[in-house]
Amino acid sequence: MNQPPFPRLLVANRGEIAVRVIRACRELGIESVAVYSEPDRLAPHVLQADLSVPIGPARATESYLDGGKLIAAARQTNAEAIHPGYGFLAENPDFARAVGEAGLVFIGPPPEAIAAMGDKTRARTLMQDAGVPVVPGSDAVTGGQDAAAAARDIGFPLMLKAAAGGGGKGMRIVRALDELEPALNRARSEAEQAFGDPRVYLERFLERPRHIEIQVLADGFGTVVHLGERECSIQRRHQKLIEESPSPVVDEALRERMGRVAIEAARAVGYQGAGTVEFLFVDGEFYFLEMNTRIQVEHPVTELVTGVDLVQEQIRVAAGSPLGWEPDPGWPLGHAIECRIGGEDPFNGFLPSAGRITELEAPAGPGVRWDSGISAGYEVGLHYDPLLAKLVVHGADRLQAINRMRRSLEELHVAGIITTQSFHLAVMEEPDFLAGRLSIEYVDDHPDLLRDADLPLLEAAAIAAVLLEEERRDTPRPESARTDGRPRVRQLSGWQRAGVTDGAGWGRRS
Amino acid sequence: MNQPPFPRLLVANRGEIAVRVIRACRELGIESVAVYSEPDRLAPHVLQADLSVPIGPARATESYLDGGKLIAAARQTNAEAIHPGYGFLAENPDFARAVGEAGLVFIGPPPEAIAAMGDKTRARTLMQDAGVPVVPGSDAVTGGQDAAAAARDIGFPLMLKAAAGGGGKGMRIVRALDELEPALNRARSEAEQAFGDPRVYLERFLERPRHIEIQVLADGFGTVVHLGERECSIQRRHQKLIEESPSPVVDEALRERMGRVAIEAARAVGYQGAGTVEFLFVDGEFYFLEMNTRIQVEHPVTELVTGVDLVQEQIRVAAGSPLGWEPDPGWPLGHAIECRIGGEDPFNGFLPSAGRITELEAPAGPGVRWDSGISAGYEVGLHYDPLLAKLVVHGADRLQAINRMRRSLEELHVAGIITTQSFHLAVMEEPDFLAGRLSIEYVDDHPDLLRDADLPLLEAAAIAAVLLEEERRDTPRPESARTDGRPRVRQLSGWQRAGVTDGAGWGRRS
Amino acid sequence: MKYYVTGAGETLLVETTETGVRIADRELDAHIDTVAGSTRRHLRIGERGIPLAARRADDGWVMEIGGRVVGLAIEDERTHAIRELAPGLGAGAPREVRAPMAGLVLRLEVSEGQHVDSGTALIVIEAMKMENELRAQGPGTVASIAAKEGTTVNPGDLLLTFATEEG
Amino acid sequence: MKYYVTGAGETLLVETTETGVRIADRELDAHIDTVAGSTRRHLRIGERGIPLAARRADDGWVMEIGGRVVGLAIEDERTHAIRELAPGLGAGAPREVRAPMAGLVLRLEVSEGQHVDSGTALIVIEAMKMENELRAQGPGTVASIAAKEGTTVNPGDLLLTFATEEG
Repeated sequence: MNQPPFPRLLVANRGEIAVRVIRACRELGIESVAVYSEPDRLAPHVLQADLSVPIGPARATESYLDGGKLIAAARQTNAEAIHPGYGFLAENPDFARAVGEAGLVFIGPPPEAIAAMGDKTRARTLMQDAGVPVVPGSDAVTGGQDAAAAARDIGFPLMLKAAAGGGGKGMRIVRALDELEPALNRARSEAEQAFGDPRVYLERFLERPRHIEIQVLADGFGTVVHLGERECSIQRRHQKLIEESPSPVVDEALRERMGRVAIEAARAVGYQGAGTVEFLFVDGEFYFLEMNTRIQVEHPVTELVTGVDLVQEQIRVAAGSPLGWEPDPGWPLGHAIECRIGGEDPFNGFLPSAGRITELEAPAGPGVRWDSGISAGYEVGLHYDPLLAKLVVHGADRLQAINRMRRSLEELHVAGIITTQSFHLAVMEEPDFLAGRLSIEYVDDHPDLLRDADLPLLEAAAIAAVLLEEERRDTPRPESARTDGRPRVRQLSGWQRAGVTDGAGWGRRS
Repeated sequence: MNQPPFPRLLVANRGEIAVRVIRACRELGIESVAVYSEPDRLAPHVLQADLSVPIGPARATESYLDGGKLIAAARQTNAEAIHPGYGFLAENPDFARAVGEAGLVFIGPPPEAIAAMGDKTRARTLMQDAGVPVVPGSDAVTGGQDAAAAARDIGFPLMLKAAAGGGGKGMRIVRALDELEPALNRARSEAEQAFGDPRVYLERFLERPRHIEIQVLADGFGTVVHLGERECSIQRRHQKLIEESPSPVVDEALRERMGRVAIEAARAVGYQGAGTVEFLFVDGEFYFLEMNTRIQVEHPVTELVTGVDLVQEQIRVAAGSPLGWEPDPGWPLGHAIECRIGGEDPFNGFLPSAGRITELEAPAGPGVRWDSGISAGYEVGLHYDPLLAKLVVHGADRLQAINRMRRSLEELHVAGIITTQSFHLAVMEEPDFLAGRLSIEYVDDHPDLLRDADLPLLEAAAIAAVLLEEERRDTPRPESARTDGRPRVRQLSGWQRAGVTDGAGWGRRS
Repeated sequence: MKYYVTGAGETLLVETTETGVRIADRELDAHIDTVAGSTRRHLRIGERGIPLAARRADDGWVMEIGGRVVGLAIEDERTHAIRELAPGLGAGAPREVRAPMAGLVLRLEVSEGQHVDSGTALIVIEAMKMENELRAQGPGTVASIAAKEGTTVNPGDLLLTFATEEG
Repeated sequence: MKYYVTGAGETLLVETTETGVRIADRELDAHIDTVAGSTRRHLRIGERGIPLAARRADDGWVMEIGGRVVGLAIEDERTHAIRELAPGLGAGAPREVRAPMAGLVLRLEVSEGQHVDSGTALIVIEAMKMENELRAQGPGTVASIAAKEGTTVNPGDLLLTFATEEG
């Protein structure tokens, strides 16, 4: 084995991304240090790490979000570097700075680059100056008149967005001038609540755009490369559900054009490490949306079509190594698709499903990658993100990848909790998806994806239930006698498990 | 989905290769039919198939080797084609012919090609005529004088080999003339016993050659392509244990040369489908060994470095499709390694280990492929081949692949039976393997690979045992009281589980 | 024996026979096996194999089949007949609304005695940092409320009872 | 409490303390957890985690650690002392040779009363279509033979007993 980039590295995260980073460390000969909150004492990322340190109670603000505890844990175990994963403190410039001030290496870009991209209006200005196309829009507006003037320039419909943040908070569509002032007031108040910063700006509203993003990688010697695009249009409430690479609408020329722009965007903020430049794409034009200054959930699809281990490269570059290789003109190799397997019930408004995983059989075989943070016996709690695992496939072309994903989803067996498996299966058979006709409205445009089991499936289930029922009745039951004649299940089922038997009744509040 | 090559296909096999073929069928939209012997009623290949048919008792001659039953099962289920996998009837020309005569498609080469390659002396002659280099040797010899004359031409040491078969049966090394006649008599008698054919021929004995083979693929329109090489030198008693692609000693020029020869070999017998031309390689020269006229166990390493699904292509070609693509000049892409996970105890002379698999956690994550025929709860019997699963990894280069294999082997957890996992782990750290210094004597040349656990590991195990023992003694034990003071485990362990505690005591007879 | 199986809004009549089952006038050769040490089952209908996982619920089965989870209630013929002969037995009787997950009761949106329509929000539970709203499945009157704002609940805990109306 | 742990030809002395264990003059902060519903354990020595799987055998533990399987016999201090004070207790006593797998007894290579050297073939069992030969671990005399040619045996079945000699 070559000299490892660091002797020891602390992973400041949990779940599948912590397992992913620990695997990269093992392959690089780096000792990994896991951190864990109380309920995570025996979580998969702890079992796989070389060392582990407890950092507090379940509540993330007192454990995974407490930068002081993470840095103390790194010092206690003599770790030289901290990998933040995604989420938690991954895009917090103060944490990145504190890590550096503690004499440790932060596996990510310089704090200034995180800060520059974190402020959405500042990032817009920087990008415009760097020649990166942005959605036509305004700077932060101060009041109704200011906003009305900007709105006339931009035209309707338009979008109000919080300057300080993302994720849908403080966002409002405005379709006419008379809607503007009330929408502005609401958006400012939401932004103040969510980010402690009421600043709002205006952008042209794009109808049914695609979400297409470019992966970039930069070393400390001025080399910045791109590794092609990912299409992530299939989202629900701004959360990506399915990603693929290449995009069905990106050809070599467009990839080159978007890649060049993404590299310019990264250079404009002095970027280092792995990052993603997100664009909205509509009518052949692409517009800068934001840059994520960290490894992303969906990085495996890029790894499969390039053969590059992005997490290993991220660590190597942070250790001061030059990239030392060139993107291959043959990329992308084949086609990759990722489905995010969440602990959520897709027929029940994506209601979170917690509990002990009693059985787990992961899909396997040709072209299948399973990145998970769960195992049989693991208790899925309600404290953290419901992402349990990522099922990723690689095929020679998009059709083979889709067929492989369907086959893999059919193989997956998780008992004890409900997952999004069935939603993904429905998408893999849906004609617009098969044809590559996607937009960020895809899920809302296809309500049938969330319909119930069809009759042949139901007939098979009914036959199985009757055969099992006869078997059960033939077997002595010592524990509980049968109850009276009232069919309790039927009565309760409409209420207890709404959606499974009687149509969806639960939903998350938007 | 495109039109499937066949509506329905019967898989005349069991275990991991049956699962592999069924997965290919699912991805091609073909309905799969599994066959099963009595103990395999709930085996993984049966659970994954669309249909299944019982074909008799455990004994293979009355089930998986009974061609009549297999053809009857295909007719009963209206399957149009039969995939034989490897082993069992895969290289039986009579079965291939009977399948065709029953109006079904045999997924494999024409019976004549199987027969031509199955007769080793005939194959030698055919290959020589086609300009394929063979190990200098003789035709079948009829008696001692005949043999002595041939031996003088070839020189010592030399090898006696059965004309009718392979797998080490009827093979004898002869180092001097006076050893020739007794060795000839023994080899003839072994060959007669094993193959019902006493014919034996002579070949020059090569010292420490490598085993390197070329994958070929041929359609019904005269197109034959090669997909590069696999190095399979790590063997034990002619059974491959670890395979990789590319070979550490094959460069582009040699690959091209060996590939051209392999294509000629295939053309010489009118080959169609997927096949493998095996060579011995020593001192920069390669010699034809044999051609396997079927899909091979180690095909996944080629799939990973080419992106071609060999089983799907095999089925497509058998259905009459042209190959329709060219080998890519960029092949091989990265580096792939396969470890065969057998139900055998490597510290105990590879003694077979049967029983119920009570827990199974397969490795996963980036670059890991797991092809298996087992699952948790599955009972491993002693009726069939001990190959349980194949762990295959893909890395950007050989070093990354090795590190990934070690990481994956550390993740694998199988409870209930002993597997070859620990042997593979030892190889992944052995300096000759790391340096790519391989030969078919590798296992015999490295007896330390089979040594016992070292002290740090033993200390950790002892600490764990003591902590668990205290926990156990603190817990009431209703079932059995402690026995007298004699340390029974210690006394028995040397005998019951020889090798684990007192050095190896069991071995398979050669 | 005849069984009435209800799930996903459908009720199917399934009769067991010597060799399998009869369903919708079709005679099927059907058998089911259990994979040792798991909830996995293998249903065979003729030569066709259908993998599924099954676990027993109060008076029925929860099935995982084709990547979907389906809850099925089963009544045998006698039970079904008794219920059919006693019309209105279920109507107007209190229906229980139970917590489908663990979480914090954020808000009660209704009060006892209140009449609600289908779709009316009843209660909001916070879990996984999201607010999850339980809505009425049909019209009815809230009979009693067991849940308290600010308390945590476990799956299956009674939240409120609800008297539904016919229709 | 002190324990003598024997495995892979080594005997280690391990003492449990308030906070962990003492081994080879080192005090270690050691704890072990069981992963729910499995044989998997997580041994922590200080911050270091060592995953392993453990199941109880007759009078010890079988450990899967670092991809290896190790059988460990455990004696506590008292048991160990009693055995040490009674020298020769084990010597010359009959030792049992048991079947390590299921299979068919193909051949007995020795007879009762026969003296054998280390490495002498004792019995051949066919399993997985391979012949597997059991050889003597040390010199001794075959005391009795329980296995019969042509019969099948299960793992743990007594095959023969064997009186070993010192040395």
